[in-house]
Amino acid sequence: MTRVDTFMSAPDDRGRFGEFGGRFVAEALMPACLELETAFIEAWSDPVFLDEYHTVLREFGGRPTPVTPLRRLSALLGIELYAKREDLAHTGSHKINNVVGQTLLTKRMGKTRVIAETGAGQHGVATATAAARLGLDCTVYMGEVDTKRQELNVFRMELLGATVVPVSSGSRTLKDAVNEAMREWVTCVKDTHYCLGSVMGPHPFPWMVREMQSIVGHEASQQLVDLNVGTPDAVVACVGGGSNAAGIFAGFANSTARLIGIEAAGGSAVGLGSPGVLHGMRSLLIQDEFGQIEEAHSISAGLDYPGIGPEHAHLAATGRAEYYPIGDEDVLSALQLLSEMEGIIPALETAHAVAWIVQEVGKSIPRGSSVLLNLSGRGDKDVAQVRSILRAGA
Amino acid sequence: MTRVDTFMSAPDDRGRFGEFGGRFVAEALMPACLELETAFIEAWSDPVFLDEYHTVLREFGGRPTPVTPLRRLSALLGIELYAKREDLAHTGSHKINNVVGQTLLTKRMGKTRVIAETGAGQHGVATATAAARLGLDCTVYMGEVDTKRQELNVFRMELLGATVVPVSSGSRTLKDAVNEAMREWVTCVKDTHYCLGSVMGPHPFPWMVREMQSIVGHEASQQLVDLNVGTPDAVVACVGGGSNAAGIFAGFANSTARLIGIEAAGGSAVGLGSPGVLHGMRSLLIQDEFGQIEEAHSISAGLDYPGIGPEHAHLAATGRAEYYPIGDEDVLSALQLLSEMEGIIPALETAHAVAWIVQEVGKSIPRGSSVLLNLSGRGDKDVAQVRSILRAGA
Amino acid sequence: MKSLETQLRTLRASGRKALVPYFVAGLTPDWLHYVDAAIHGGADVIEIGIPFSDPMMDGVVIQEAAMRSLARGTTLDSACSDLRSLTSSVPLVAMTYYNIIHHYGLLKAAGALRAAHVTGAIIPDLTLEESGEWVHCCASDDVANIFLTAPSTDEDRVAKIANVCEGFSYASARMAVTGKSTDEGDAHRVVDTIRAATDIPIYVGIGITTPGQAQEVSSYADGVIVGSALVQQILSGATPQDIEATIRSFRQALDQS
Amino acid sequence: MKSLETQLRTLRASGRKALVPYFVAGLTPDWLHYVDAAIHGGADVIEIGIPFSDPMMDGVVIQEAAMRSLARGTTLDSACSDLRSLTSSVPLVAMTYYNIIHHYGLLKAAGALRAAHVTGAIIPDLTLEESGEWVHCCASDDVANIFLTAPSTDEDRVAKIANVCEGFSYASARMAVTGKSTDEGDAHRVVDTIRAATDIPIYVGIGITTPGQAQEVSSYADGVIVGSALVQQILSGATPQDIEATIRSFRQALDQS
Ligand SMILES: Cc1ncc(COP(=O)(O)O)c(C=O)c1O
Ligand SMILES: Cc1ncc(COP(=O)(O)O)c(C=O)c1O
Repeated sequence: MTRVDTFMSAPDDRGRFGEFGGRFVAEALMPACLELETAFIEAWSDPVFLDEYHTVLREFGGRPTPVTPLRRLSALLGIELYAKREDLAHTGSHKINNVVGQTLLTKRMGKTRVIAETGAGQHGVATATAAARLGLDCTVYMGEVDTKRQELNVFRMELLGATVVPVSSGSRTLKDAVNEAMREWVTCVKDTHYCLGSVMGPHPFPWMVREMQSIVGHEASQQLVDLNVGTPDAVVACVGGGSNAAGIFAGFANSTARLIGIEAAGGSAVGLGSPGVLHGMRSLLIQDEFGQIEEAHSISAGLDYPGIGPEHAHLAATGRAEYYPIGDEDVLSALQLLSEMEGIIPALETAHAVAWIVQEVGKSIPRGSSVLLNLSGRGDKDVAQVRSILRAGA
Repeated sequence: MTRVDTFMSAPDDRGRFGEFGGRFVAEALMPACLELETAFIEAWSDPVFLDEYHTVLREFGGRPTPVTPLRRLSALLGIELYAKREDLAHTGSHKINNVVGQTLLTKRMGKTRVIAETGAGQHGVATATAAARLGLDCTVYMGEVDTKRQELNVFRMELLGATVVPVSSGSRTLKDAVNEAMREWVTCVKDTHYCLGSVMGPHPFPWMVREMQSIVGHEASQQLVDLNVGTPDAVVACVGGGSNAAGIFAGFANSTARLIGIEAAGGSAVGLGSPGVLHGMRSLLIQDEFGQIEEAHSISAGLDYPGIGPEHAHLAATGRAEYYPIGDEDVLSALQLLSEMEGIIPALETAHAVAWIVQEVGKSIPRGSSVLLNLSGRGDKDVAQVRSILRAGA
Repeated sequence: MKSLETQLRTLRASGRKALVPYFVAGLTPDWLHYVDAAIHGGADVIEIGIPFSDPMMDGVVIQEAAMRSLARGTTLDSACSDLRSLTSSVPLVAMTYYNIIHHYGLLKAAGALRAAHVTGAIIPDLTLEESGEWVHCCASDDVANIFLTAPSTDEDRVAKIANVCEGFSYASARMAVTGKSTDEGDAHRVVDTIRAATDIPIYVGIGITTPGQAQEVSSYADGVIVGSALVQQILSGATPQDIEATIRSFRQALDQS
Repeated sequence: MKSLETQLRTLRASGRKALVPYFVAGLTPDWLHYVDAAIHGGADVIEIGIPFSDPMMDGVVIQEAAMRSLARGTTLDSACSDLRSLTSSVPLVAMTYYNIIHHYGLLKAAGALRAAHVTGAIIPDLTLEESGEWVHCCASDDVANIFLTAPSTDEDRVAKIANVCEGFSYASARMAVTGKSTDEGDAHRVVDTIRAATDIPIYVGIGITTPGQAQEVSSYADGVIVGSALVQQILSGATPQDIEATIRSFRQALDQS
């Protein structure tokens, strides 16, 4: 099968990927979105900026992260399985790539403050981290339910000098944290950048975040060449908003590799959703018959989002990427399997991708295939939760 | 000041560094110690083994870890401060370097099982990790007090397939976990390697572990050259058993850099100790007037050890390295400072080294100095503890 | 020209400052009584909020009201069907988020609104750039597209927005979501900028809470929109009579300006 | 030849199998009564454990006893001073960890032991390679250096150890720390290997718990060391009379072999 060479290039002028994307925000935010678009386009073609971005990711962020051959699991499954180790990046996931880029851009735009939304706290901790490094003020919006579930991440952000604002509206989780951050951004857009955490939101965010995450895929494709694997048969990543998936897909978009995104069954915007408009973008959303957004449900806070980035909606629509759901039960055993066989405790989010691979080997993943797993984050943040679930189940 | 070129070379035949080191173990363990010495010497000069060790550390362990210029803290303090980022290594500290080496050696010796002691759980998790990767059986001895304080690390080890044995003898902490591991080793020495976690124990452990950690110093010295720093004025590391310090010192032993090890005030074997014999080695130990070993006391479990590696005792005796204590109070504010200024939450152990630097700038560290901090581990394991201390104090 | 705009231009020509209270459709079973009371009290246009699960441009008061209304089962259809029972001829303007009409179908939504005598629509998250299709759908149904202009909107954009805005121009008094405030914010500057670009009636909203503010604002604007202040009253248990009294006090303040 | 070895060779020549019970110095205020009782019961040598905070080669029973004794304030000095009050002529052998005598001063420690009528010393963490200085210190004081040989010790090492071992050779019955066991473990093989290298008396210890075991072992060894079994009894509240009875049962078993 040959692929055309146009996947994952820039969106159109309105920020559309096919019929998805665009900009649906308060007029008060439009100037900021336009300013950001211009600033990003300039910065992203400025060698000085790019050099700083890459230098910070190398010296501070721990890049490049390695690709690890998962030898024991490969032998068990009868495939050649490789993991791109975003768990080794600073703060424990791919999130750092995006926040390093966006905070540098914040400084370049002459802004002195960032705000961010966070679900479980990963993006919030990453943002607070990158902001601390540059001495930017940082406020993180987090659903009240999540601040309680993830007290330690709240404290981590505070240690990093950030202010965490519990959001008590709506379902008091990630979706509402985004709403609240957008509301807040309206009031302070002059000196404040909204450091969005995934490939979502109004243009240019989905594109910009994908670009800032594409370092994952570009590194990985070269590393697989160095490992004599070449182009893998499949690239598999979990999908919440879709930033780690977009990042790794970007390195293989114009290759023959199957691109596979794994959603939480209870937050599967591709499986359960329909086109809609939320958080500044037109994408696939889980909504009721009246267009009211529904709450997503997943064991993993990072996949607990009723939407998906617009570019993924487009990749799904065109068939260039495939998206499948995985239920909570399979996730836990996948997490245990990877831990025991390879000495890597993955994040619950990542474990979705592992679970799908385990399930599909011998089915849609023929034995002998080479598969690249994006190991988007480490499971340290999740062990308390996993422990209490396993204890309760035992 | 010129230095002679003999620091941190191999110990003598009996495993002595000056008057420290040696082998003080049950006769039952002597053959294993001798076997290990031979195996290590062979492996460590075998390019195939070394290549595997380096490959695993690169592909799996996340090496090389970067050196990060700490720009904001440097500006604040008026020095040039750099951090060697062992917090970015797999499992979150330098401990992985040692366990990767020792587990590979275990396999090479034809043994199928490792045992280890652990205090807070860092070395236990690292050992379980490296053992999982190779499919080795793994049992970790951990003081009962510590298994309760560090439940999540116990669970982490279990996830990684290890068995954790709570040790209820003595003070039920790290020192007793070592005793118990040694007792256990006697019974299974044939198929089991004791994967000791620091530069301590009977010969060849102190030497072998230092060699396996010296990659930290060798990387760092080259990285400082690449950053145009050259030889730093001082290299500062925290010291529990002394493995991260030994690792980074090894890269600068024969340079003009001051080598500075920071102990917990309540576990300062150099400051409070006297020569003695424990855990297979002659070194400096905190002991009472009758030679009974005293319990160390530190806010950080990883420094909560009444001894120090014998090579450090020797470096202290010769004056090549300096050792200073830091009290618990200063550690917390140093942890907060590094987090807020640089976006890196260090381990409590590491924060001792940070605290000392902050305290000494303008005193024994003249302004304008270049200082390399060994950032031995990340603070994620400690945030719950730090939070409850800060809350209690507020 | 859409009929709403013709009406509002006539109103302005008469020298009367427009008073536009905002109500959340379906907030209470008797929510239309509040609308009636407002009309009795002297409202010139009624803005009807059709609730959305994720009201990104609303402050806590209207969020709370939206959640209560949704919990009562309010939908675009139920709101329209309620509105059809209104007998007054005071113009109605709907306010909702884009996903509601996007999901309903744009053309169908415009028709449903119009059938409920709604002659204008405010979709605060529908940017100028994305509005083409909706503008097109509204055209056939005589529903006016009302756009907001914010203090951050530059002259160029003000002009472009003015170009497509129908009925009235919604001048946002401040960089904020809906909610209560005590000053006029940036309203004067925003109104002047819009005025330089168009002669459409200009109404100021976002944070207009007191008759005093309303009076001040109406010295340069053609009308005021009062939202959270009223919704807050209703949430706190006010009766339609209370609302009528509030509206009367705004009416008096505007008439004295 | 150290006097201990002379005595033990004579004992062996007499055809009597040596019975060596182990007691923890200072475990109870009346600990010497247990020693006396053992002597009455037929012990040939008494092994006295001087407690150390980190008894790496001891199992749970002796660990527990050591902790209790330390909590009572036992020191090398207090142990020696207690021992000086013993009147029996049965040889005494000290067992302790190297740090205790290292800290005390090797020469001084040897002197203190000898002054307390201790004529042998077992330092289980003092390897052959590290033992030179201590061996030297003991020489002048007629304290015999007793070394352990383990099942893992190869022939070469057995020979080297045999070369410097004085008094008796301590054959470890198994790869384990002190504690209770029910079989003879590797004792036969270890004894044979040592025997091939030296004609010093060879006593078997580590896990000898029952008279039956003792009898079996004594068919090839010259004596047995009984530790944890006795200490366990004392920890459980046994009286000196109880201990005497236990010792008698071992004595009988050995005498019948
Ligand atoms: C480790 C990890 N993986 C994946 C995700 C999902 O986000 P995204 O789909 O944007 O990569 C998260 C979000 O918190 C995460 O922490
Ligand atoms: C992060 C970290 N640093 C330092 C230490 C102290 O050990 P060492 O002195 O062997 O480096 C530990 C021990 O657990 C640790 O976890």
